[in-house]
Amino acid sequence: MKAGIVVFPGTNRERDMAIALRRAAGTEPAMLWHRDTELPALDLVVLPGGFSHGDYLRSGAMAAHAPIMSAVRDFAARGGYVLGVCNGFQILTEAEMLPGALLRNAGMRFLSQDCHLRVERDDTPFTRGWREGDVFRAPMAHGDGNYVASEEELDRLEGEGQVAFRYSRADGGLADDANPNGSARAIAGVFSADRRVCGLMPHPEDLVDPLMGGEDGKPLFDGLVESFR
Amino acid sequence: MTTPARPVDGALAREFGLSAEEWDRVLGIIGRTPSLTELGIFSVMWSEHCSYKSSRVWLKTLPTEAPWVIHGPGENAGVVDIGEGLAAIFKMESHNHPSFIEPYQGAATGVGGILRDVFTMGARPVANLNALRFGSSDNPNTRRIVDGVVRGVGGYGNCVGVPTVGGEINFHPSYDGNPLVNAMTVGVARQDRIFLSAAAGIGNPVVYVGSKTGRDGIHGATMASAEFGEDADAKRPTVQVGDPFVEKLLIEACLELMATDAIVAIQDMGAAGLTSSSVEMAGKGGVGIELDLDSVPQRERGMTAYEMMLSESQERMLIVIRPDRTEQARAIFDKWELDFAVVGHLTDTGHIVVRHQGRTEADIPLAPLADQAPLYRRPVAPTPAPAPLGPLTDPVGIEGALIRLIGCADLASRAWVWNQYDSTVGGQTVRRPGGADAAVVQVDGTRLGLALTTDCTPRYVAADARTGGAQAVAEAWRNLTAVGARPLAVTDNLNFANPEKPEVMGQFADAITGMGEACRALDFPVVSGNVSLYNETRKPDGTTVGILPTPAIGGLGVLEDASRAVGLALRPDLDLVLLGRTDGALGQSLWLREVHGREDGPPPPLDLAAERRTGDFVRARIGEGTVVACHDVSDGGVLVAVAEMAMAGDVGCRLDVPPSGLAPYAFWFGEDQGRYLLAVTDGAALIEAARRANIEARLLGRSGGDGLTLPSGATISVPRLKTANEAFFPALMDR
Amino acid sequence: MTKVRVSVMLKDGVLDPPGKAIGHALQTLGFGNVGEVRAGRVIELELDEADAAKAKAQADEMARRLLANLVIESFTTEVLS
Amino acid sequence: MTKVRVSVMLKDGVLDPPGKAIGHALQTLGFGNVGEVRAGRVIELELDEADAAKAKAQADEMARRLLANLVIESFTTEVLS
Ligand SMILES: Nc1ncnc2c1ncn2[C@@H]1O[C@H](COP(=O)(O)OP(=O)(O)O)[C@@H](O)[C@H]1O
Ligand SMILES: [Mg+2]
Repeated sequence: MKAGIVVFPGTNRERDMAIALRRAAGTEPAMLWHRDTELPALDLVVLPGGFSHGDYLRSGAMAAHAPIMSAVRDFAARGGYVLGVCNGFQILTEAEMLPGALLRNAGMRFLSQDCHLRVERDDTPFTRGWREGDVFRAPMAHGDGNYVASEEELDRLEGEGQVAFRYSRADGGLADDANPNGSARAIAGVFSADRRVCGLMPHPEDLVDPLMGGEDGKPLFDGLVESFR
Repeated sequence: MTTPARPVDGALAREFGLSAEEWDRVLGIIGRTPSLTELGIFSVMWSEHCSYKSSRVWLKTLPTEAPWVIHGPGENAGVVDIGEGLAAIFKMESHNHPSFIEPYQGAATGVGGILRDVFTMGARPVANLNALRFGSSDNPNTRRIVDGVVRGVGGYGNCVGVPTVGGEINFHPSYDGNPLVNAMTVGVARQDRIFLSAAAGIGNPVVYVGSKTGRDGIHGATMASAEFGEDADAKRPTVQVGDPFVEKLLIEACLELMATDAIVAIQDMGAAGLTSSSVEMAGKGGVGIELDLDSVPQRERGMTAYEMMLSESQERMLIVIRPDRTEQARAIFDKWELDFAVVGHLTDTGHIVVRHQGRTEADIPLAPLADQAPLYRRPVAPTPAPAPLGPLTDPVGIEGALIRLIGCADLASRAWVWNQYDSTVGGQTVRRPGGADAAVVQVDGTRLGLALTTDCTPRYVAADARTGGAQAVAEAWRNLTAVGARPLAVTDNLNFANPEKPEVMGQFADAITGMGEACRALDFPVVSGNVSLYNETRKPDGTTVGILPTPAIGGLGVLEDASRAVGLALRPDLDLVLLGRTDGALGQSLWLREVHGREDGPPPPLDLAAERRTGDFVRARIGEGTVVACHDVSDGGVLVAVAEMAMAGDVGCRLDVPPSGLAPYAFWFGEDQGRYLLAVTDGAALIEAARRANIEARLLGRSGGDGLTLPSGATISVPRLKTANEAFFPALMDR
Repeated sequence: MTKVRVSVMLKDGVLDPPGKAIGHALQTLGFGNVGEVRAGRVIELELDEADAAKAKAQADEMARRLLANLVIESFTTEVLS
Repeated sequence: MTKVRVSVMLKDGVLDPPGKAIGHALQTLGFGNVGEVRAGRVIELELDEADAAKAKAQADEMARRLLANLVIESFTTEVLS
């Protein structure tokens, strides 16, 4: 799998992402700069976490207009796969490559803790490393992860299978106390309509090594590598 | 030159914080009446903060050397050898007063400042810690300050992407009007790529990079408001606001530049920004420096030389660069969209010369500015020895006391705090907050682990500063040991009240004496640090209250293999063994405070030889791989430590050894030092080995089930413990 | 030089966590007669454009392109001077 | 019921990182004539108070006590309806 990681000013989880991709793929991902206007030949583009442009206006808003984003959009339109994690997810919604928006956490505080995610479908390159209904642990670290969309939009997303992950209890059950940031319908991650673009708030890339507390996040990367074999 | 509304004279100098004698010295050095800018330069360079005039004589007594120390105090941060050609670079610094005035920005800029001290030496910052002291949890103001400080620490660290992995928090009324915010940063660099601040190369350009200069925090403490004529209001000192986004860019740009051979010397602009950085760089290099302020990137219009020299705008660095590399360097800063300006050059005059709009605003010889800086041996009064405790009773029982203790302000779970700190960014965090006695981060690309902790028990220091100072060092050493790390060195942050009071100076001197003794006994030298004095509050009736003396210790240790680090989480079916001697020391204990409402008695004594012996033994057992979990015994005593292990692992424990020869409360809650709890499969073997090493050891119990069973047979379930432990912060903060 | 202010608010019906938190805090402080609270952003811009109408049109364009996220937010612009 | 708007801006001279970043982003997007940009917050409150002057006075009090951080920010209040 040939993966590229986009670095915006203020991106700070590009190294974490590179570690996870390298572990899974055995090859070094390419680092891409936000001002680039063309992409090299790639299977996957990743927008990692951080605070692009300080997240000062709205998280991801300024990065969504970066020169590289036209290339990323074209790449997805031509059949490429795009993953956005945390700030990357925010950027993808701001760029309207994914539906919805991410508001301040309901509790108004930055949250850095482990959460459980339930896999909503397993027939995509992003989720094929799991079975539908599987639950895995992932660290989350964000202040703006509260997923919103209109009720009609949410109904449509659910109807068309665009929900990728939900916050759940360890046993897969949904509950308010297992939805740390107040996201609508406990949505933690979504797909684009063609399921080539996926975004999620928590950080599977930070849980790919037993030394760091587990390998719960590894199936995401292993599944992607499988898809491009 | 700028004409102030008032002449520069002794009276103005006094307002700038210079004594009459210091003012005379200024006149002697300059040989004429100084300009306002010159007065400003002298006053900040000779301030307590920059000159360490009250503390230097005592700081010099601390041990600072060991074979593994690469740079001790004197550089921007301490540097130690961690193996594999790598160095850990670390330091702690306070931002106490700003955090009282504006908790969010005060704490945030504190984090920003200490990060710069570390990456200015060529290190990529890999971890942050924060040692916080707040006023009483009953004080309505405390909540606002906790909220702002925690948001500020997180807001800055999370954005720059450096994980915040540890720290400590105390509450005490002495901090009501003067919270302490001590931030520590640890970075990693290659030993052959460490950057220092001594300027060299006559004619070399001096480059300013980072954010623009504004009127932030100019001489806040000393500048009277009306001195500057018409638009005084616009020029009043303003609170410094941090921009962690720019800091992140600055880190990346500096590290990119540091991979080239362009840099001759580099220094962050900390307190008194342009003044202290230029004076120190030139002074250390024994050269002169000339600055042209017209080239300084400015955020505001009409800034004077005085304002630019004293501005404390954040996220700025000063670099002496090779002239043939200037354009290469500029390209790097352009890429990161940061200001880059040549603002001066080095000279052979030995003077700092500041020019602005065609005028010479300052011309000061650097050698006397440094050599004749004031140095005081202030009078000291010893702290009176605390009276012994006398007989005690046990009014609430063991179970009642345990529940009370683990729910109290100083022992309650800090999860509410660390859950606001990104502790995993970087992908190297092996032990997060709450998981072990010290945080552990792996050094990227190696198997090495860095173990990190901050410690101080201010109530011990207040009762007996020498013991308390030693205890803080010993506890840090013990926390590193308890994860299996080899303790290497210390950074400190000495927070005290007014040094002009002999009893405060006595605390200071004694604490340093104790710290020095412990550092020597434990081979744990001090490689960097910071002093914060005058931490006191004036009350409405005119009297002042000083803070508890708080010499915060930041400890760093190394593990050759990070996967060998042990945490404190108990697992089922293990023997729990207590190492170290228990005499039931209850003076200054939390049990005494929480159960009897008393804060008196002597603090627990320290036996540094036993400390070392026990710690070395524990580290060796962890290195062998026979220890499943380990926790040092500190605040609250043995039973609190057992409860913490149980809560971390969601596993109970049956404690079946009745304490021998001591009242049960003294055994369970005494705060005797130098003790560890180890969870192992074969307790008998461990106890035998300990005895051979001349270390007291006893089997305390066996883990399993879901509750703590006391020798009396009473059982407290782990969920009940957790409920009691986790209530404090949400109840205080989320009302 | 014209100064323009762009105010950006969440659309009606979109949950507003900051607004809710502020309303709650005001109640706690004893301001009992506070009803709904909505929180938003203001951006004040100096534009190098003498004509007020043109400046406003430019600000509208900036709001549409960057300052507001029209999926969840609406904006108003006003010329200040 | 009176609707009030409280606008909170950083005081002059206080560094405004969001304003700076937004200005920069607008420039990059091609809005070349953008000068200084300052970013602030607006809070719109419904007050159970019929008298406009009283409502404004209450909003001022709320701003002083909670909505603005007077160490670095200043505020204005206006009655909307
Ligand atoms: N301000 C803080 N920030 C991050 N972690 C903290 C903070 N305060 C305490 N902690 C963490 O909470 C745990 C318990 O702290 P403490 O009671 O001081 O431990 P010990 O007594 O073993 O030194 C440690 O993991 C520590 O790093
Ligand atoms: Mg501690």
